[in-house]
Amino acid sequence: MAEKILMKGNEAIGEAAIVAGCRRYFGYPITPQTELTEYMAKRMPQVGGVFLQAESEVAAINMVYGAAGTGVRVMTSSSSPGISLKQEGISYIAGAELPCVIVNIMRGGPGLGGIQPGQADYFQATKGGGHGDYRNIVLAPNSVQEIVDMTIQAFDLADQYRNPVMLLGDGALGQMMEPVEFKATDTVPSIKAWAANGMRGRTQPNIINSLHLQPEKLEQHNIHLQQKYAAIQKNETRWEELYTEDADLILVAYGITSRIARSAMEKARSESYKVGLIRPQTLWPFPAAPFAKYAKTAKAFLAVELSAGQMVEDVRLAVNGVRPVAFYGRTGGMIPSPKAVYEQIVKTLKERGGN
Amino acid sequence: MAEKILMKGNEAIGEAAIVAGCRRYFGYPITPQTELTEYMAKRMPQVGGVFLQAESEVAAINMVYGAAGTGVRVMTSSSSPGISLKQEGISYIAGAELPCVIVNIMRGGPGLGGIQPGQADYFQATKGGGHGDYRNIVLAPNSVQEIVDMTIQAFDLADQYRNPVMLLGDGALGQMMEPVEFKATDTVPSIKAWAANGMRGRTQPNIINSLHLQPEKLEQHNIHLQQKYAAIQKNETRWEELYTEDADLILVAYGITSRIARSAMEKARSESYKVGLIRPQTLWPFPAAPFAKYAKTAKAFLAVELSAGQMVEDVRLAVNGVRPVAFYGRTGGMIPSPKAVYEQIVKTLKERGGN
Amino acid sequence: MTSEIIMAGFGGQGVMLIGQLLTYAGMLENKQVSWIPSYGPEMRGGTANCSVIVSDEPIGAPIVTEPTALVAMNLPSLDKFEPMVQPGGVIIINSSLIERTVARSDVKVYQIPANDVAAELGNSKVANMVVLGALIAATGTVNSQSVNKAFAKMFAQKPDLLEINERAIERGASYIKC
Amino acid sequence: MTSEIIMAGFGGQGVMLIGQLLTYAGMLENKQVSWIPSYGPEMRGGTANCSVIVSDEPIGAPIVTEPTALVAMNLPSLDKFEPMVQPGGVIIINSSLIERTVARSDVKVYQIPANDVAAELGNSKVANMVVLGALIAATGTVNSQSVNKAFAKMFAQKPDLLEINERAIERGASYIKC
Amino acid sequence: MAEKLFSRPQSLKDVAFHYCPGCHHGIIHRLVAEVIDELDVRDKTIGVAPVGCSVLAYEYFNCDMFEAAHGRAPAVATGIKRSQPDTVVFTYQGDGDLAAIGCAEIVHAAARGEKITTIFVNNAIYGMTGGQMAPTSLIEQVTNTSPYGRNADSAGMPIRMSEMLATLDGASFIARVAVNNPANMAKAKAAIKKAFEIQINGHGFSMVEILSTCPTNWGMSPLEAAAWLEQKMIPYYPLGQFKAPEGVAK
Amino acid sequence: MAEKLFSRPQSLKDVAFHYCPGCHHGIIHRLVAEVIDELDVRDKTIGVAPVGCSVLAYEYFNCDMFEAAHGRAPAVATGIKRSQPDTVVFTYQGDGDLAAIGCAEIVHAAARGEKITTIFVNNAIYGMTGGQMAPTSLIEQVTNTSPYGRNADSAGMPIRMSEMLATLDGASFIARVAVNNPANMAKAKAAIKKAFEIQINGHGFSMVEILSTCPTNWGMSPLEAAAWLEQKMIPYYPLGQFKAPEGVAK
Amino acid sequence: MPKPVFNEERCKGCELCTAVCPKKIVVIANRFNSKGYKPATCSDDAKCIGCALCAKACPDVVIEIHK
Amino acid sequence: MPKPVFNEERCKGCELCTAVCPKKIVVIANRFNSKGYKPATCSDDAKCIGCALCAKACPDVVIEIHK
Ligand SMILES: Cc1ncc(C[n+]2csc(CCOP(=O)(O)OP(=O)(O)O)c2C)c(N)n1
Ligand SMILES: Cc1ncc(C[n+]2csc(CCOP(=O)(O)OP(=O)(O)O)c2C)c(N)n1
Ligand code: SF4
Ligand code: SF4
Ligand code: SF4
Ligand code: SF4
Ligand code: SF4
Ligand code: SF4
Ligand SMILES: [Mg+2]
Ligand SMILES: [Mg+2]
Repeated sequence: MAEKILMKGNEAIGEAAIVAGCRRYFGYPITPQTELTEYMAKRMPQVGGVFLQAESEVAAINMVYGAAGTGVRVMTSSSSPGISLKQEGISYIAGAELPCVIVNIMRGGPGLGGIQPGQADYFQATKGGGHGDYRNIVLAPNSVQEIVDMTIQAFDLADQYRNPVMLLGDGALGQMMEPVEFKATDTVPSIKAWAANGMRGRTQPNIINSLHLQPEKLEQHNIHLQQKYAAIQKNETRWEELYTEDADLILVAYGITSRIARSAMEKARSESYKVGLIRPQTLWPFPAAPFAKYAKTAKAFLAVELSAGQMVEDVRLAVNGVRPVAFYGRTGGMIPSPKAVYEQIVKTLKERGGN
Repeated sequence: MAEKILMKGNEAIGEAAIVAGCRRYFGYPITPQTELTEYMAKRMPQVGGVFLQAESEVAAINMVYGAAGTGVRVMTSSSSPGISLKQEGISYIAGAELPCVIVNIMRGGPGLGGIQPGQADYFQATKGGGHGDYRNIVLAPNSVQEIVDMTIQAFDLADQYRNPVMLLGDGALGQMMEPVEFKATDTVPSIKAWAANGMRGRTQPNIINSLHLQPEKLEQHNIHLQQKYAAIQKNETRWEELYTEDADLILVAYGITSRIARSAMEKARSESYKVGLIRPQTLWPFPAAPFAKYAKTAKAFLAVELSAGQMVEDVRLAVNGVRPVAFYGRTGGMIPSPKAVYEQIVKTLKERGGN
Repeated sequence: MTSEIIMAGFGGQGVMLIGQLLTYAGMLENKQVSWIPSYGPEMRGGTANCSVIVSDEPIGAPIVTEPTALVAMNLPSLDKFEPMVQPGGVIIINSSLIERTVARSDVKVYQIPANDVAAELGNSKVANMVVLGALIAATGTVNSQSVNKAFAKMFAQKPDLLEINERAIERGASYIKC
Repeated sequence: MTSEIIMAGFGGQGVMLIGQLLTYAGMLENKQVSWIPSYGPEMRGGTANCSVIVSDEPIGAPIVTEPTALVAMNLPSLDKFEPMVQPGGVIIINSSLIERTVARSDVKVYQIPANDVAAELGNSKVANMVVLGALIAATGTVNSQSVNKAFAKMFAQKPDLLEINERAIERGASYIKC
Repeated sequence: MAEKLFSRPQSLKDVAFHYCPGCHHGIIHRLVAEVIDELDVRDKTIGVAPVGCSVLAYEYFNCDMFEAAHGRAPAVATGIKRSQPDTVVFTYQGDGDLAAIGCAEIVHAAARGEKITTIFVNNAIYGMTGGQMAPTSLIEQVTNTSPYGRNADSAGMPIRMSEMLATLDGASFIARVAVNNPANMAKAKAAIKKAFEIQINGHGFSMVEILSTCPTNWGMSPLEAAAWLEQKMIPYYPLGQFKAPEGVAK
Repeated sequence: MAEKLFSRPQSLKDVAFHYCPGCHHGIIHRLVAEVIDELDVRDKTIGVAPVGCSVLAYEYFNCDMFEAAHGRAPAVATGIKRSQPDTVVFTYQGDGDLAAIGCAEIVHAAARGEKITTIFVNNAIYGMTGGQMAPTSLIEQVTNTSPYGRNADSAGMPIRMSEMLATLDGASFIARVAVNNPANMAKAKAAIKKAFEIQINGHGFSMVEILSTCPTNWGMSPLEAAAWLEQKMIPYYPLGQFKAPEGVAK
Repeated sequence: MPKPVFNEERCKGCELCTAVCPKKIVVIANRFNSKGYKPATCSDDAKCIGCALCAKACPDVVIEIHK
Repeated sequence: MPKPVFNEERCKGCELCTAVCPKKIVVIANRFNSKGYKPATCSDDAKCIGCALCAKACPDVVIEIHK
């Protein structure tokens, strides 16, 4: 077993990427993810990799497009406003089916907003902030160890499905330190026969492209993408549940908020409230299954987010009207205390689940 | 009554903007909305306005930010990939609460995609393709006359709520010609005491800003925004319904697709299928009310889109599990014929409504 | 009544224009009208076509998929759109450029040597007006005065063009009458 | 047992570092640990603080809002965090810089003249280690050997610093014992 | 088969171009392909097509290709070259693509001395979208977005990208050429070859700006367009070499 | 109240700056404010603050202000000036803001001859985000994203923005100054004043690049930083006037 | 004997080749190809000196020069 | 008699003013202001020639020069 080391979330992403075989990083500084950019600046030369500070987020995502198209593992990272700038590029990457990892360590918005933690880019990440019908695989870790594991997994998923994978965290996750272990991975770099890395004896040129001028062809391409997305939904949906079996109220939260929710839940349990927690680990594909299941047993759901209410829509879609779904959110970088969430639990149970 | 003239959708937007008092336009060419940019190049100098071809969509949206902040009516326009590039800027405009009109004449995606009509930017427009919790008011006309009326309305709504308003059309609407009338407007340019247009004797400087470094302040700002959005939902939700009262199946479609759906519905009615249509005219705020109402009487809903299924999520949220919601979509610039939609109607009625 | 018409030809043959004229004329007759081009990659050099609807009812889908009438200015257009025409519909063929006729027997077909007529009239550019004349005569979608009025409006700055265009329309119509 | 500690002071007083050392030490004792800074606009020049949790159970929220112990290296930090400390909790005050003590009677308060002790030890930079020594002695969160081991790991390149830091920790702890 | 004095280069696929009659894009494609053939690097060449009339360049060049987002070809090329340093990477970009939306990307690729070669086709207009003003459109030039002629006061003066980029230390080779007559074509090909050689030899960024026609959107016959290029464009955009590493002949 | 030989300009609000001790941003703010006072245009001046350490400039300048997105101040200023042509519009931008992410916007504002004035604070680093490499960081300069020193081979050579922008016809006035000693400060103020006057007189784009310190992220005391600026920055970034309309003295 | 060989179906009748032939033997034919263009052709093979200027001027790589 | 007047609470002790005074009378005081900085001060008002160099060098506009 590897030794545990104490690491910041942001830096753990970087080291995990290196463990996953990522040797190309293109990024642009922005709080609260800058430590990751800086970590790559330090580490990439040490492992024979490429660190490049791009002139902008737009350039960085297009460098990723170029690198990914040649078949290498590649990553970029930013925070909310910078991720907005990448939306065209992400749509291109999805359209051209290139594997890459994009990290968003979210802060409060909208606009320049603030630099404290936020979760208000959920819609952007999961529904497609860029144009067209495409999906990112969105992973939402809630501890530094899970950051490590999911970062490695992100590269594998990206390669497997030829799809951008977004690691969605918030400023708190990026900044916090916890012990982590880097288990040796059995990652076998997949062979990418489609990569345009120079013909090198191949007889047919490879082309990386998202243009399909004939609507018939573009529709075919979209159908192909939708089939791929369906396969991802089928195979890659992940979540964690705690105390759900007997719960009257099920909390729903991801990332840092899920830990606050867990603390609140434990407090509630200790006072005999039957509270459980579903923590989506993949935000897209969203884990609808457990909601369908527990909508039969729980009396209500309570989504907790650092936003004005985004994931809660997916919860509502999953619960599909069978039970009430309540929402509690803080914005602007404010982080609710476990106590505040506990109070919401009590309140919701009274209002909705109590009958 | 003004004389009717025959106009292309794209050009009608331009003329309507001028009628609404818009004298600043910043844009960048892209198919299939370029006629609008070109129209403004021709017309703005004639009416003493400013036409500026920006160096990019990113620059254009930030010019809009500057112009809007000084209190003038201003517009930009683009199509899907260009709109993706504007996402950071739109989030800033929403955060700084600036009124402006943004036109998206959608094409097929993702990526470079194609140049034929699409409706796959629905999520981006309505859920916030940029970062943070914000909302655009999204208007969806379905005829050239409505393009005119809604463009004018867009400027009024933008001013009234200090919010970006997006006019969301598709390539077909932009390209088609229909007779239009420009009714004299009673638009009274609102007084914008907040505008930063030079102090000119004012004692306190005005500041246009979206930064709030203190999380408490940023949260307050977000609460204020959410209250504003709630007011918009309350006051500005618009839709059209046809034959809904007795309908077994209610079609849901916006923009060009709603006209195809209407033709299909008429064919179905002529064969005694009880089919109705709800056409959202505002996509955000989405008209949930009629769905709640007809979920009691209709047997099923069928959303028709030029996408792989985006608006259908809002339909599902509005129907809230009470009735099945089916979906029929074409992508990539393919446009279904009324006949194809008619076949979907028959199929859906058999499968879902026929119980 | 609802006329749903596709007009198609090479770029440069003026099919977009006659589509707009027909639409305008319909508007002048207080009918519901719509015009929509097919735009796209084939725009450059390739074929061009537009959909026109003239109707007494509000217009649903503006893109015509089952035309009541087709104007084919060149062979690829005829090949592409002939099968879509509704039974009982009208097909106007520019026989100056299209040698074949139509195999279907359930449609009315008119072969108009549009380029030749235009050349006779002394202006090769009015071939499109010739077929437009034929079309309105064959379908009765609008009357020719409306088209002339529409032309006068759309080309208000070029009144000298009016006469030759009127004559081209007449000549086109004459192929239907006889 | 779960220790939830806030450490706060001016930027430059080394509160982030002692927070990390404590966290590291907890990890070496095979406990669950987390450290999180408050970052933000006040970073530059202003005050800095971090949350440390050392626990036998998996850690929920890493941001401490009801600390079981507080280290206050300067007055603004004491002002800000004093009210949040849980009844029965511990407050370590750097009495070299903070003149006042605590009004609450439901907490254990230790006043440590950390800067003075550091000066005595001949290195003004170890004031933070002095309070860390006091903290672990007062709370028993980890033992001092673990902190020393953590220090040795984190500053593997600077072994000469080890001794003075160990002494600073001892001196800090001695204030609790007596 | 008869021996040939002149035939299609191997680096160009045997398919018809979609370009308008007389458009210089086709000539430029051929020259680039000839250079790739002559340097015998097709097997390790990766091209980046732009958004612009040459958006389909990936269907023409017979080597690995990328379609880039509008303006971002230099960033894409950077990502490629940094991942595959032993390849020969070129971008092919129009004036809207390179000088307008992609301005930051080309400046920074040049500043970084990115080891790529840029073929910059300056036709003073946005061809693909149907004839709008480009940053390089001439003063008084009538386009669909400068219907009254480009006005310096509101639209500024046309940008001379070669001169601007030549101020950057990272730019190794910058030249402006044209393909409007046989003599210029020969010089153009020589410049393209130098630019590729400079990349292959490990120098920094190289760019060849090629003045080009757009008969369609200029509203001229191909021969008129070639004459307009000679009479109007070359005087404002002087041909020549603006930057070269020491030891590379003018 | 005693008469004053020197006091805070009216165009600067009476609030404390958040800048680090010894940071030149404060001096530059004061000079700009003094120029606004002297030209008596506060009432019609609109400033655009950047994203960077001076992100809060809107809290300091006592005139109407905009906070722009990172790099986009020139576009925002364009929107403002085109809407309110009788105002005096300036942008205040750092080197990351102007030379990196905002490169296209500044080039095009200059090329269009936009009638705005840009105050460009070049401190060879990203101050606000804690000390990363800027396009203007010097070769071998150690920053958090060039921890082994800036390497020309992978990060390119630092960009001299003034020299580059001076190649554009639309740029009316471009100068580089510093505020590291009283003599340079006087020249800096004179240049800022010229830049504003050129705007007021209806000429095109004007920019003053001001070499500035970042003691915090350079890891130096303010006095050491001022010396480093003199010894390292000025040799690479020569002070002087790179462009001026005819009739404007050097 | 050198001679220009035209891939007529690829020709777009742009006339660029006609302007550069030193022998003025490259001309536009009075017929259409299937794309609707009048293609270029050689009026007198015998006069060709094999300079390939016509081929190089052609944007559509229509012309080969055979030996 | 000119003299420099310091708004001590605004001073950040950066020392830039101390370096420019031709009379070397601007010095750092050995006390802290409430922000924790050691502020600049004038060691000898009488020597001041009112050149304002100290004031101009100050990034925080701490210094006024009174007549
Ligand atoms: C983000 C984005 N903006 C705009 C467009 C539309 N567009 C396509 S090509 C083009 C300009 C083409 O001009 P140029 O680069 O000069 O190439 P040319 O066609 O003249 O060869 C534009 C604006 C686009 N595809 N993507
Ligand atoms: C789109 C976007 N990208 C990145 C950032 C993060 N960011 C804030 S300021 C800054 C750079 C500041 O450097 P500079 O412009 O040189 O100004 P300075 O702080 O040195 O004065 C960056 C990268 C941001 N706010 N927005
Ligand atoms: S539009 Fe212009 S640039 Fe494009 S292919 Fe045609 S002639 Fe060439
Ligand atoms: S970080 Fe640097 S630029 Fe920013 S305020 Fe501090 S010294 Fe000035
Ligand atoms: S090869 Fe030379 S001489 Fe022969 S046809 Fe061509 S241009 Fe004329
Ligand atoms: S140059 Fe080529 S395309 Fe043009 S006419 Fe000659 S052979 Fe035909
Ligand atoms: S005004 Fe001049 S002499 Fe007086 S203290 Fe300041 S610098 Fe010294
Ligand atoms: S320059 Fe200003 S801030 Fe710095 S020490 Fe002098 S008075 Fe204080
Ligand atoms: Mg061009
Ligand atoms: Mg800087």
